[in-house]
Amino acid sequence: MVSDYYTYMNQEEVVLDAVASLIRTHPPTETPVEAFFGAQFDAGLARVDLPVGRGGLGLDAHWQRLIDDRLRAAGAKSPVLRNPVGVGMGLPTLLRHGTPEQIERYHRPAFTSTELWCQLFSEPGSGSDLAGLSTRAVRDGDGWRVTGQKVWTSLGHLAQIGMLLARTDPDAPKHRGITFFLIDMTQAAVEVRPLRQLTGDAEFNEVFLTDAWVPDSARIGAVDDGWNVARTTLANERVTLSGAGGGIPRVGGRAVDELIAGARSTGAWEDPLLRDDVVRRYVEGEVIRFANLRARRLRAAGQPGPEGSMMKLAQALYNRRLQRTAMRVLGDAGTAWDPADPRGGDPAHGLLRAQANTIEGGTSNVLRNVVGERVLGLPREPGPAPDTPWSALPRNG
Amino acid sequence: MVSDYYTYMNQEEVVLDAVASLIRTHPPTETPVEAFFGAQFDAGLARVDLPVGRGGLGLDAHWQRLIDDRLRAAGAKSPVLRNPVGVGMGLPTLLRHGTPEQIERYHRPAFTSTELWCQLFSEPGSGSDLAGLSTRAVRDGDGWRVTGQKVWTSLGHLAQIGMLLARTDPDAPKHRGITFFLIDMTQAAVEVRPLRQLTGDAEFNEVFLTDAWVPDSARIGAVDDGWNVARTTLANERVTLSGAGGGIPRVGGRAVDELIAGARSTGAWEDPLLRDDVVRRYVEGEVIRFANLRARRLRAAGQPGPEGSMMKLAQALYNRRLQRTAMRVLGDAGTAWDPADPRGGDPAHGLLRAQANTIEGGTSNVLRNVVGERVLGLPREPGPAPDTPWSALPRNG
Amino acid sequence: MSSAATDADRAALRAAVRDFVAAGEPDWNRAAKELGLFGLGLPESTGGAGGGPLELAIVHEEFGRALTGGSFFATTALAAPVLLAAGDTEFLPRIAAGEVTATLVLDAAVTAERDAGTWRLTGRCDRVLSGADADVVLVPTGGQLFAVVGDDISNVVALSTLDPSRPQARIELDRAPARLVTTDAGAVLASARLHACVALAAEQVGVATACLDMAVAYAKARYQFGRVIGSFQAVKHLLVDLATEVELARSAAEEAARAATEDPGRLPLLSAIAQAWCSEALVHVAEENIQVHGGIGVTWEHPAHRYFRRATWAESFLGSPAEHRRTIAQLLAPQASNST
Amino acid sequence: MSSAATDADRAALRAAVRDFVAAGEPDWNRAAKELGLFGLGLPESTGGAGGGPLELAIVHEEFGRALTGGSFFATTALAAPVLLAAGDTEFLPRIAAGEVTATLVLDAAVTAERDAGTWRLTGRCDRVLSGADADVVLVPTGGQLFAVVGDDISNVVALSTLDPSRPQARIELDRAPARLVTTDAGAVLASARLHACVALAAEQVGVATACLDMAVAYAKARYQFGRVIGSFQAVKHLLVDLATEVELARSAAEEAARAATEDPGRLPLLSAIAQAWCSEALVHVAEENIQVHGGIGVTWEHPAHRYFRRATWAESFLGSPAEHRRTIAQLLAPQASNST
Repeated sequence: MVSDYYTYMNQEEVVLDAVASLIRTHPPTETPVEAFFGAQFDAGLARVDLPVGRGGLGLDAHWQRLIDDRLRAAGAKSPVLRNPVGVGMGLPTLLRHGTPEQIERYHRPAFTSTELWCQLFSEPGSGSDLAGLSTRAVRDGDGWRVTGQKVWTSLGHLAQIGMLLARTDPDAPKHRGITFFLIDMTQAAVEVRPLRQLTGDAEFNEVFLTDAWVPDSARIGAVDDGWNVARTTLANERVTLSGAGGGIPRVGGRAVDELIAGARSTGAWEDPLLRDDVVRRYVEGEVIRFANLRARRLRAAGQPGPEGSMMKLAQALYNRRLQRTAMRVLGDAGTAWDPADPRGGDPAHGLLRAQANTIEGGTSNVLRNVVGERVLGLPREPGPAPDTPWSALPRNG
Repeated sequence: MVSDYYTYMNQEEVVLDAVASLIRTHPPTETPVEAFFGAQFDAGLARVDLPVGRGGLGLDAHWQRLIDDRLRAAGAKSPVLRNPVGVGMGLPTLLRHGTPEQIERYHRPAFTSTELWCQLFSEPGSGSDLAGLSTRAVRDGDGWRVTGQKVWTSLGHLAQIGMLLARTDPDAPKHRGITFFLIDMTQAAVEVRPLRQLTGDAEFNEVFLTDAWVPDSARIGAVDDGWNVARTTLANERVTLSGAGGGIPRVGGRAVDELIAGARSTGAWEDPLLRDDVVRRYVEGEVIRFANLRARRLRAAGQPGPEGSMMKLAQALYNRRLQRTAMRVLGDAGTAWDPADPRGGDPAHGLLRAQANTIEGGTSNVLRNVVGERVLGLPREPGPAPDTPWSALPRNG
Repeated sequence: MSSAATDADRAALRAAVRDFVAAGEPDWNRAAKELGLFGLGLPESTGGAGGGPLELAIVHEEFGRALTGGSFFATTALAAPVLLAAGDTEFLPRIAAGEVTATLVLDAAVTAERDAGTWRLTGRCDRVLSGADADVVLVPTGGQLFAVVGDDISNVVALSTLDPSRPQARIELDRAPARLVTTDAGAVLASARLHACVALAAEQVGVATACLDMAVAYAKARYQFGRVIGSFQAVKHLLVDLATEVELARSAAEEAARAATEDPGRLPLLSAIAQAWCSEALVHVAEENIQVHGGIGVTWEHPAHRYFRRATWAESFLGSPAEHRRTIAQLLAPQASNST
Repeated sequence: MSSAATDADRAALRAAVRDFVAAGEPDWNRAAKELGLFGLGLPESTGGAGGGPLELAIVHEEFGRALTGGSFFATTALAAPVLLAAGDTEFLPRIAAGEVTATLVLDAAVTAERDAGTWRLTGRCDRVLSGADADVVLVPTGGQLFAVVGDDISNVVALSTLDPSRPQARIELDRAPARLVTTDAGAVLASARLHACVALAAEQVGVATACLDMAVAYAKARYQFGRVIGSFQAVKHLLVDLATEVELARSAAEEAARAATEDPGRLPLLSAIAQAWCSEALVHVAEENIQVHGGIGVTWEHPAHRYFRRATWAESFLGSPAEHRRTIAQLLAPQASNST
C-alpha cells in the first residue's frame, strides 16, 4: 500500500513535470500546432501508457486525462479536433490491432495531423448492412489491388490515409471475408468526389477506387479478419461524431431557448397551439438531457444506465421534431427569405439537415434492432443462415 | 335480346308475385318471426337462385336484393340479425362447400334461426395465426373425436351448431391438415364459458371440447381441406361483424357530434388545445367517411377503391383516439362518477372497449401485413418454409 | 369540357396530362398552354373549356406528382378564382388563352390613390408567389382589389425559397398604375381562397402520391441484410400507414373539389378539412420517403428532398393545419370567448 | 434514514419494498405501516424517518409497479405535504406512526363558520381520493384549510371509478366540526401540489415499468407464425420506443424528486416537466401493452387493463399534460395576452 502510494505520487510528479516542461519549451499558444503536437508526442504525452519513444512514458493510462486537461488549460489545441477520424477512430484501432512497425509508421503523423485520415467503410449498396460491402481487394504480388466505391467519407478530399474495408473472400460468410487496410489516398487510382447533400452542402465525399494499390504491410490484422478490426473503429465512432460538423445538437439548452425567444419575438408564443408545440419540444429536450445526466451519474457510480443507442435514437427524432416545430413557428417566413439576410435560410437548412440525423451513425430502424436485441433481449429476426457465403446473399446489383 | 327481356320481365313478375303472396299469407308484423322465416324459405324467397323446395325459385341470384328490400319495407325482420353467424357466415359456406344432404339438413333451420350457429376457429394459442390452430380431431368409427379449446366465440352459449376447424393431420403443412366440421354444441363434451372482457362485459365465450363427437356426415368439404372451406366463412365475416355488438362505430356522425356537444356543454370547447384535439378527431372521422363514400362510388363504377383492410385499420385506430379524446375532454369527471348516474361510466366503457378494436377481426399489425403485401405488393417476410409440417413449427406450449 | 364531364373524360384528361408531364417539358408554362390547361377550369364565356374544380384538380394533382414549376399554380389556383369571383372580363380571356399569367398578393402593405382618373399603388408586397414571373399581379388594399401589370412594378426582389420550384418575390410599387378589379375585395378574396385550398389539396395529393410511389418502389428494389427492405415490417408497416394517409387525403381533396362543383355551401368546411388533413399527410409521407431511402435519400441528386421542400412550403402557404382546424371549429360551433 | 442517504441505502429500500409488495399483502395500509413507510418521508421531529422525496419516490414507484391500493398515496402524496407545509404537529406524528390515514380534497364547495369556538364546515367535496377510507380529510375553503375527522362526515358516497384501486368518494358535510390547519391555504396547497406531482410521477414510472416488463416478457414467450412475436419488427421496434419513453420518464421523475430535495426553486418547473412527460408515456405504454398481448390483453382476467385504468386515472388526476405544459410556458415566459 505504502509503496503503491509512492509509485502513484511519483507517476503524478513525472507527468506534471513532463507537461510543465512541454509547456515551457513549446508555449501552446505560440507554437505552430503541428510542431506542438510533435513535441507533445516526443515528450511521451500523446498516449502516456505507451513506451518511451513511442508517444508515451510507460505510465498508467488514466494519467492521460490529467495531461489533456492541463494542456487544454494552457491553450493547447486538441489533436482529435484536427484529425478526428485519424486520432478519434484510427489510432485506437491501430494501437490495438497494428504491428509495432505499423504503429511506428502511422502513429506520430496521425497524432500530429501531418497525415489526415478518413474512413472507407460505407458503400452505396450497403448502408445499414455495413458488412455486406462489395469493394474487392485481390492479391497482387506483395500487395492488393482494390476496386469499388465508398460513400459518406468525411474529409476524403483532404486525407492522406484511408481506413479501408474490402472483401477478400467473397465465398466466406459476409463478416468473415473482409480485410482492413490503410490505403494511400493520394494515388491516382483513388478518386474523391464531393457528395452534395439535400441541404446543398457537401460534408462528405464519394470515393472511387479503380485498381488502387495497397501494400500488404498496410494490412491491419489478419486477412479476412477485418470485421473484427473494424469493431474497434466503430466503437470509437460515436466519440468522434460529436466533434464532426452537422451532428445532432446538444439537446435542451440553446436550440430550444432560441426557439422560445423567436416565438416570443414573432408573437407565435401568444398562439396556444404553437406555444404548446414549442413547450412539447422543450419538455422532450429537457427530459433527454436529464436522461443523459442520469446516465453519466450511473456510469460514475459504476452502474448501468440508458444505452447509448437508445439516447441516439431519442435525440435524432427529437431534433427532427424540433426543426419542424421551428419551421411551424415561422410559418411562411421560414420558406421564403430575402437573399440579403445571411441567416434567413437557417431554419430551412436546419430542417433539411435534421432529416439525416435519423440516418447517419446508424438509422433509427437499425438502432431499434440493436436496442431490442441487446437491451430488451428480444430475439433476432430469421434471415439467411449465418454461414451463407457473401456471394450467395441476395444484394443490390 | 327480346326474349331475354321477356324472361327478365317474367322473373321480376314471379318474384314480386311470390313476395306479395308471402306478405299476404304471413303478415310480417303479425307473424312470429321463426314462422315467417319458415314461410319465406318455403316460398323460395330465402335464396332465390336455389331450386324450388330448397329455399329458392331457381331464378337469377340478383333478385334476392329486391326480395329483401320489399320484405324489409313490409316490416319483416332480417334473418342475418337473428342468426348472424349462421346466416351471415355459415350459409355462404354451407351452400358453397356442403353436399346436397348437408344443405337439406342445415339450411332451413339456420335460416329460420331454429338452430343458431357459432364459430369455433380462434384458439388461445393461435390468435393472429389462425391456421396454426391445435384443436385435434381424430377418426373414431364413422365420425371424429375432438379435443381442444376455442375462444372469442360469439353466441357460443346459445348456439346449437358450431363451425369447427380442427387439425386432422399434424404432419401436413399448417394450412393443409385442417378439416371443417359442423359440431353439435348441445352435447355434454362441449363446455361453454362466458369470457369476461376488460370492460367487465362478456360478449364472447371460451369453448372447451373434451372428446366431443362429430359424425363424418357433418364434415364440410374434404378431409384436410378445411382451410379452403374456412376462406368462404372468413370472407363473409366482415359483413357479419358490422351487425355484431361492440364493433367499430360508424365513423364521423354521431360519436363526434356528441363529443363536440359535450365539449361545448362543459366549457372544454373554449380551451384551444382540447378544442383542437376534438377537431382533429372530427377531421379524421370525416376523412375516413369520405374514403368510405369514395370506395362505394368506385365500386359502383366497377373500379377498384381503397381496400377493406386499409379502412378497418384506419377506423380502429380512429376509434381508439376518439375515445381517448373524449376522456381528455372530461378530465377527472370521466374517471369517477356517481353510481346513480346510469351513463356516468359510458366514456370509461367506450375507452376500454375501443382497445379491442385494433385486435378483433384482425390485429392492426396483421392487417398491415395484408395491405403491404396485397395492395402495395411488398414481399412477405421470410419464415418457416411453407411446406414445414405443422407439428414441426415452433408454437405456444 | 362541360361540367357534366364523365368519369371517362376525367380519366382521359388525367392520362393526357400525365403523359405530357412525363415527356419532361422544361417550360411548364408553355406546356400548360399547349394542352389548353390554363383555360380548363374557366367558363366557356371567357374562352375557357368550362371544366369544373374536379377537372382542374386532376391537373393540379398530376402537376404536383411531377413537381412542376412555372406560374400555372399562381395563375389558375390564386388569380383566376379571384378574377372569376370579381366578374372580370378583361384578364380572364387572355388567361384562358394562355397568353397571360397572373398571381395574387397575400401579404400586402400598399396604399391606393386616384390621380387624374388613374389608380396608382404605392407600397410593398411580400412573398408573392411567382411574383417575378407573372404578367399580372392582383393587389388587395383596404376593401379594394387592383391589378398591376408586371412592367409597371418598380422593383422585384426574387426571394430565396426552401422550394425553388415555387419562386416567390418581394414587389415594390411606386405609384404604379393599376386597374380596379373590385371594390368588394373581402368577399371576393374569401371565396377565391376556398378554391385555392381545393387546388392546393389536389396538388398535395399528387406530391404525396409521388413520394409514396417512390418509397414503395425503392422498398421493393433495395436489399439490405440479404432481404428486400420492403419485407421488413418496420418498412412495410410504415408504408401501409402512409398509403392509408394518402388514400384518405385523396378522398378529402376529391370531396372538397366535388363540393366546389355541386354544393358550394359546404365548401368552407370541406376545403378546410382537406387542407388540415392533406398538409399533414404530405409532410409525413415526404419525410418518411427520405427515411425509407436512407443515405441516398439525403443526397442532392436524389429527388426526395425536392418533394420534401414542396411539402413544407405547402404546409404553411394557405394557413397551417392548426389554422384550418380553427376555421373548422368556428364553422362547427363558434367559441364563446375570444380565445384564439 | 437521513437526507444524506446513499445510493446503497436507496437500493436496499427499493429491494425491501419490492419484496414486501411481491409477497402479495392484500391490506396495503397494514403493509405500509409494517414497513414504516408512512413516516418514511416525514422529518424525525414528527416521528418520521427523515427520508427525502427521493426515498419516498422509490416507494411510490414500487407501489405503482405492483398497482397497490389502500390510502398510502392519498396520505403520503396529498395530505402529508400539506400538513408539512402548514407546520402541523398534531396529525403528522400519528401519520408517521401509521395510526392515521388522511387525504386532501381537491374539489370542494364548502363554507366554514365559527360557532362557540368550534369551526364547522358545511358543503360538498367531490372526487375525494380515498375519501371513504381516510381517517382525516383536509378541506380547503376560501383561504383557509381545515381538517375534518372521518367520523364527523355526515354522508359519504363511494363513486364508481375507472380505476377501482384508486377509490374516490363524494363527501357531504353538515356543520361538521373541523380543526383549522392554516389560514394560508393558497401557499400551502401550491407547495404541496408540487410534491404530489413528484410522487405521482414516481408512481407513473413504476406503473409504466410494470407494463413494459409485462409486454417484453410476453413478446419473448408468445409464438405466432412459427416465430416468437418479439422477433417481428412491428413488436420489437414498438417495445424499443416504449422502453425509451419509460427511460426518459424515469429520468424526469428522478430529476424532479432530486430538485425537491436539493433545489426547491426549480421544483415548479421540474415537477411540471415530469408530469407532462410521465403521464403521456404511461398512457402510451399501458395502451400498447394491451396491444402487444392481443386477445388475451382485452380479457378481464389479464392484468393489462388494470394498469391501463391506473394510467388513465393518473393522466388527469393532478392536471392534464397540456395543463402542465401551460404551467411550463408560464414559467419560461409569461404570455402577454390572457389567452389560455
